[in-house]
Amino acid sequence: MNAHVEKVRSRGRSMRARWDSMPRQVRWIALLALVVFLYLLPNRWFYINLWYFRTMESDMATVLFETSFFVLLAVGLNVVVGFAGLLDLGYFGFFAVGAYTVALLTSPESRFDVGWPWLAAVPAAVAVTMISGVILGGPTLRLRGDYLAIVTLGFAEMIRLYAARNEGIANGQRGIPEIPHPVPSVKGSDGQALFGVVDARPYYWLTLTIIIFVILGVRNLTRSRVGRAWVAIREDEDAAQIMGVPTFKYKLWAFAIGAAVGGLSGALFAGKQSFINSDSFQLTNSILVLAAVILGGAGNIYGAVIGAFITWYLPEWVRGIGGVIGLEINVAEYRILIFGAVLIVMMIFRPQGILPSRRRAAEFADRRQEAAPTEASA
Amino acid sequence: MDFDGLVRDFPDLTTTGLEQGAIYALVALGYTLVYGVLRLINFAHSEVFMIGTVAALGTWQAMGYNQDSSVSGIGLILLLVLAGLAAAVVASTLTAVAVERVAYRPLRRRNAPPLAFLITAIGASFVLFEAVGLFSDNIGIGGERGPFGMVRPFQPATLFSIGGWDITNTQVLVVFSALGMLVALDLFVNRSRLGRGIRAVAQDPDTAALMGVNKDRVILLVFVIGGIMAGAAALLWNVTYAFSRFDVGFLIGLKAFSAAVLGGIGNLRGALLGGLLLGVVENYASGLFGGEWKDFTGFVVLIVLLMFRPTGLLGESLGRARA
Amino acid sequence: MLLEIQDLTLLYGRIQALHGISLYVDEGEVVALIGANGAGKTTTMRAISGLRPVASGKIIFAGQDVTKMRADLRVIRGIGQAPEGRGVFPGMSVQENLEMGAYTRRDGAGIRQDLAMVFDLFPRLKERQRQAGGTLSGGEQQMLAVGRAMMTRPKLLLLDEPSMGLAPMLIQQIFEIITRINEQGTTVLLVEQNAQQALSRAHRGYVLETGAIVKEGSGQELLHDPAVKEAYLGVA
Amino acid sequence: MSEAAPDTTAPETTPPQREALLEVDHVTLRFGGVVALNDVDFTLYKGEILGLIGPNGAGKTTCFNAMTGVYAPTQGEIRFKGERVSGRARHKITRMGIARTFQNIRLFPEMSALENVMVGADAHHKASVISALFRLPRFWREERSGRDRAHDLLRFVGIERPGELARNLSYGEQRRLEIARALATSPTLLCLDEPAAGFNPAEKDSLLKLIRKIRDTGVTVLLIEHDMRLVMGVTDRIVVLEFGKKIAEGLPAEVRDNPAVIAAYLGVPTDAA
Amino acid sequence: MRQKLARAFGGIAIAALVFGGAACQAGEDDGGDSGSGSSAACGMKIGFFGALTGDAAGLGIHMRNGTKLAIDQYNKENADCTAELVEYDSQGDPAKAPALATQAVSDQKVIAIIGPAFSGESEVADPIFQQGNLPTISPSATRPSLSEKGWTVFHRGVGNDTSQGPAAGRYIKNVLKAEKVYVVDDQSAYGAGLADEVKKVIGTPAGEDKVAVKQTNFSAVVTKIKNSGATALFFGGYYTEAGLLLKQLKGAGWQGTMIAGDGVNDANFITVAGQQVAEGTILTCPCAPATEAKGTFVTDYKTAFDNAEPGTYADVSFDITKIVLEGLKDGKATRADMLSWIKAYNKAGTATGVTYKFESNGELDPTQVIVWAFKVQGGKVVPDVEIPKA
Repeated sequence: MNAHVEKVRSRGRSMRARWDSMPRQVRWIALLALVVFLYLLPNRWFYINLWYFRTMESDMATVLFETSFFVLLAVGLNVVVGFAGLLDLGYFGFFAVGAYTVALLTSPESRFDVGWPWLAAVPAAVAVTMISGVILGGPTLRLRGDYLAIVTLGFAEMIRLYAARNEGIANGQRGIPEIPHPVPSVKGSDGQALFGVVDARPYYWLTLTIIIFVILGVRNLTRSRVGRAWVAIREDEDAAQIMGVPTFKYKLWAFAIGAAVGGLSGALFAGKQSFINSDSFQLTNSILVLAAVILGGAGNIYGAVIGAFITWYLPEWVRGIGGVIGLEINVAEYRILIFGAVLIVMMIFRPQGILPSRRRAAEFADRRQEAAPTEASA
Repeated sequence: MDFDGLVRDFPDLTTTGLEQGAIYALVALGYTLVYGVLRLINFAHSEVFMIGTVAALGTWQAMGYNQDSSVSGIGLILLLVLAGLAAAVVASTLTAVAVERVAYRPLRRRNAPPLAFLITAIGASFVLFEAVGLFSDNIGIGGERGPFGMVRPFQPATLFSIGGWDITNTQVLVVFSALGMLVALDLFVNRSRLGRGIRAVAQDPDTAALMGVNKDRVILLVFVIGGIMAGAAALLWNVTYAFSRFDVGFLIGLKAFSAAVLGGIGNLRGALLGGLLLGVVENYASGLFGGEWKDFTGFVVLIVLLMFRPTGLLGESLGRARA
Repeated sequence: MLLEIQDLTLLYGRIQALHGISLYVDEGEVVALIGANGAGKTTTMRAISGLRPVASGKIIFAGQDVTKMRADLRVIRGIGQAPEGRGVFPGMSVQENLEMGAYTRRDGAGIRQDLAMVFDLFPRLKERQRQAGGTLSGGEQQMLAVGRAMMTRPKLLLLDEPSMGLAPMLIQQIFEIITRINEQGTTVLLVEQNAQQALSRAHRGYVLETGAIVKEGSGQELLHDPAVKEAYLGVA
Repeated sequence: MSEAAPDTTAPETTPPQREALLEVDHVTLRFGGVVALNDVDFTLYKGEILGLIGPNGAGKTTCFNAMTGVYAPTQGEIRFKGERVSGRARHKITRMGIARTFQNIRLFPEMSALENVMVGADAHHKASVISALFRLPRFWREERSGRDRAHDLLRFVGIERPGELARNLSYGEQRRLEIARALATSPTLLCLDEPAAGFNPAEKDSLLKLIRKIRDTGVTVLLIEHDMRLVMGVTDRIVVLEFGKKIAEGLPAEVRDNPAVIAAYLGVPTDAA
Repeated sequence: MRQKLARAFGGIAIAALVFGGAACQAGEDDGGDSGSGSSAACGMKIGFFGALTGDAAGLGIHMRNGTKLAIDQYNKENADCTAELVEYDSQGDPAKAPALATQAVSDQKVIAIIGPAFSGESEVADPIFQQGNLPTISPSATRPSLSEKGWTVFHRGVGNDTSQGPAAGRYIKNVLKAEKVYVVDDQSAYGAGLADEVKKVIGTPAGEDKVAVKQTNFSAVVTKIKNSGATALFFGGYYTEAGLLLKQLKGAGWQGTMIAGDGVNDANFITVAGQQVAEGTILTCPCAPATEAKGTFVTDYKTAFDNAEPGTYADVSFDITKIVLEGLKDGKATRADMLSWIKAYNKAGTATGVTYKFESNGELDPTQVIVWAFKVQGGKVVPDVEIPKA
């Protein structure tokens, strides 16, 4: 087994090396091609030719949209967990805050009934989640890792429990319907609103575009004193402080930025969904986002993207696989089981994640080698 | 807010809260022990508990009883309780050990970082509860993902009352078993040779190895103890609630984990204190604000307490709070 | 030869901490390993006791290759260690700490006897028998660590900086105890910064510099070697 | 290495004006029942290199930690440029002008050498999250100047591979990188905690030169070191601690001949004279 | 059990195959024209939309099974012209609904949807079905407002919360004549909706409280109910919580009667509560008492599904699926045809005894909505009385 592991690992390393050694232009063109591919992906004429890549039993474009808001969540959580090293088990709570803010501000059925357009509610949602991140982070970021985990988890549960109340402003399971779609004035080719009910492609394109901008933003941050401060805090908080890093301030920033991205994702979700209720904010989702980030490789933006893609897309894809290979059994029924097993196997064989950051990859290699002797006898 | 109601119901809310809290505490011990030794939140522990409840039920059904059977005679009751206990403890322990072997040990061998453990734990948890959910109709004790109704070895009845406080037989059994097990565990950890080994690994794994402590064996032992406690909790759960389902571990696990943190994770007595406190506080909150605030209040208490006592009520660490 | 190390290399991350160290310890000897802070003394000790994996080379103890053996099994084979920084279990009483030393032993009578011996060697520990390890002073912790290592009844006792943080009088005392332990038949490998004391008590010694052995010889030879004198004995 | 010549260097580098930079004013520090520092009292003057020596466990590092704000003294106080140090956030103490290295290297192992130094340089940068996010002019200005400064410092301490992850640098490079990182915070006082640990004589030599070079740039240096040769060779004055107490203070030559120091530090008086 | 396990291992093996990068050939089955020649429409698909995995699966699976039973029986009788069941497993999560609904809409062979099971997912999925003109009949989404959204494709095979709730209230008031009634709901849209309607009829209750879905320890509520002196308890919610609550209530010595809606009218309720505890509980249902036809449904169901008791709404699902199947038999091969078939339907279901006739907004004709009270007796749910309208 070990030999195999080594092989897999070295393969990963050499691919990275090959990528790094490519000329800058080639890398840019490859990235550009990837982006074009992603924009083309939800078109049926395009994905139908992609062999078994597409989802068989749920609509590809919609699944892509759902995957994309999940990817956005992972990118946001990666700032918190991957860069600043803060274990957040309740990240979905911010998603819920964002979605509910939009719903409350836009829906005619909400108890506020202010009827804002979606576009105006999005900045408000981002601001509200950011503030909620600061409110949560302020008193709790001084706690150590595992305690922070339970506090954030508790926060997400509190939001869900509050939302589940019938009497609360979130309307419980009855939910808030009639959330307007984004920009109804923009018409598609058929004269209908571009952001409609059935066709998920515009939502996907919108989210994809936002993801690209968020990634650029996060990249800008990580390649600045902010990102350096985050990594320094993650590596050695005391040393960072002694080097003049105001650690609390930067942890709070990481939390707030992560929260804002989560809220943005929630706002997009609410805009597409046009109805939200407490059923969409289960604790499992928080855990899934975290799993996505770590599976992909914490600390690497692209790792988080890939991890999130796998975490959301894989189970949807597995739904249809029974039919594809002509099996009697309903694979869909087992997809959570399969996903659980995949998590275990992946982590055993690649504890650094699928696409770890360059730094992390080195660290993991060294950690393995530094494991104390384990043999029972000579 | 219903102050009158709270005052009126205070005795009952307290006793039933303690009963629930005792079960939280037993499950919390599993979290706290593993955390104390491995610095790891064993997310799959909730499923260890769940499997215990299923196993006890399955055994009773195999013995020919179902939820409608009436059981009489002290001998038969004792037999059922012991058989259920044995089944729950064995099943929970085996599950705990299997989780350690499959999900944790390979990572330890590779010296993987803590986050990787978290993810395999989550994976193991998914696999376990999905497996039970999917195959529960095959075990013959419930429909697919359905609830399992349970036989009760004995019906709850008021044992005695002091003033307005009615104390039932299940409450006595649950609270005293939990206390007894905790005392036994406390003695084991603090007095026995193996217990010293556990504390040594918790306090300084390297030096413990230099004393000839086999870390793997201690870890295994810790999972076994956690499994035994979860199995016992599962039996007490069955006696009290007579119910199980594939997802029953989730909420208990969350509560027990909170209880462990509340008391100071890694601290055995803290787990008991945290469990009982959480059970009682939840009940009072239900009485005062209404049932929908029960879980909400639990988390509020946890968060507020952590702000003022960042390491829980009794402070963390196995054995470190002692002496 | 009780312990033989052949061409041992060890890595910390990508950094080579030991560059092919070879040394041996004969039964009944006191061997001192001296060198500056960071020269690799503690790393060597941790490799011998199995707390660090080695990159290459061999560790042979009592004729058996233990290079890849788990640390706890090496203890059973007879390698006892008082680690650097003492490694006292802070939450355990002095008595419990000492009993931890006898963790692998089942001979109740022998354990009681050794306990008495340790209390005899360190009367101070007897006074503090019920006190938690974490509340002891530095010197007391050092005594406890040495006493605890004795409780494993080692064939080879590894002592990592036993004089660290001790007052001169205590240093004197602890080295006397080391000599006594040795005279009672325990082989000792000693890592020390206090080269003066270590070399004057040791049968043989090795000088370690940036992960390699640069000198070896009898204790007296090294003690009077001008280069050693200048570098490690603080004599300018 | 040739004969160390403390006597020739010490007098001419002793600053004439003796302006106090850091005052350790009768500091006592207790942990639980253990007294780690006991009424320690000394002053560090601007521009000097002060050696703090003592046997392992004597309280040097504790003293150091108290000066850099890690611990607050139980009694007494520590003043830097006349201002109290304890009670301030640690990053503020750094910005006041105290920088330090660690006995057991504490770099950010998964950052490149350059990034490590830039973290230090960032201590005096002002670019906000917003300007980093949108790459505003201030960000570019600071980033560029920080990068240049980091490169300069790496060259100054002699590290050739700025892009290498810190964990992959050699041991000696890591030690020097710590110094560069500390210098990047533009300190007036640089505290070095056993910078020569694990060095061979040649490396110690170059370190000695580096410390002098640092002092020549106007930075006051506090040096904790075991290696007597290095201490004697580079310091202007020496303070000796034992069991948390100051037992001697003075010029290197005085300290070396102090019988109490010899007893405490060198263990056996007869042999060390 | 062996069969299921073999399926599972098969599943894992396949997953391994798939993740290993290996894949097999498969044909496209999209598009295509609908059935051919004969009068019956052949090869069409009927979608079931609801939770089959996840937290809410316990409810969804029984409905799926009811649907499956109807289709299997149909296929047995019409072996040469079958219909296919397609499962859309929403996990009860509105977030998962759109992709599945859009997929269903895009597959022209899907001619009708049984579901969506819950009101929440209906809010999200029904607009999509509406755009695809794909008719839906929900066996269980009872939120009243669903019929007010102008969805022409929407139908439900049960009365909404406003039909059953008042009836339950009237039963408590007129038949039980309970003075002190405690009202508890589980905060679900269904449970709280029912409880609200009941409260409207009975006036101020002796006390009220809320619990959470998946809650297992009800000690605080039990204490309150016991000490309130209430002789009757109305519970709005589903069978698991109802069973546990009642069990703990009786365990604490409470002697009163529990009344609950069709979410509790499920064999599992007695399983959870136990026969002794459940005895005497009143369960309302917007359905008629057991007919002879219902008798075969139960035995058929048990035969088909490993002797499992048909759960809540399994019978409704069975009946409404038959509406669609009869349409297929009648040659309705397009969604538009099927929609008008459903709209014109007027016949009693064999499993529930309810006459299915829909109003233009998709509600079951109120004159057809009969609400019966059932009683748990000797471990069985037996009909008690039909609750008169107003």
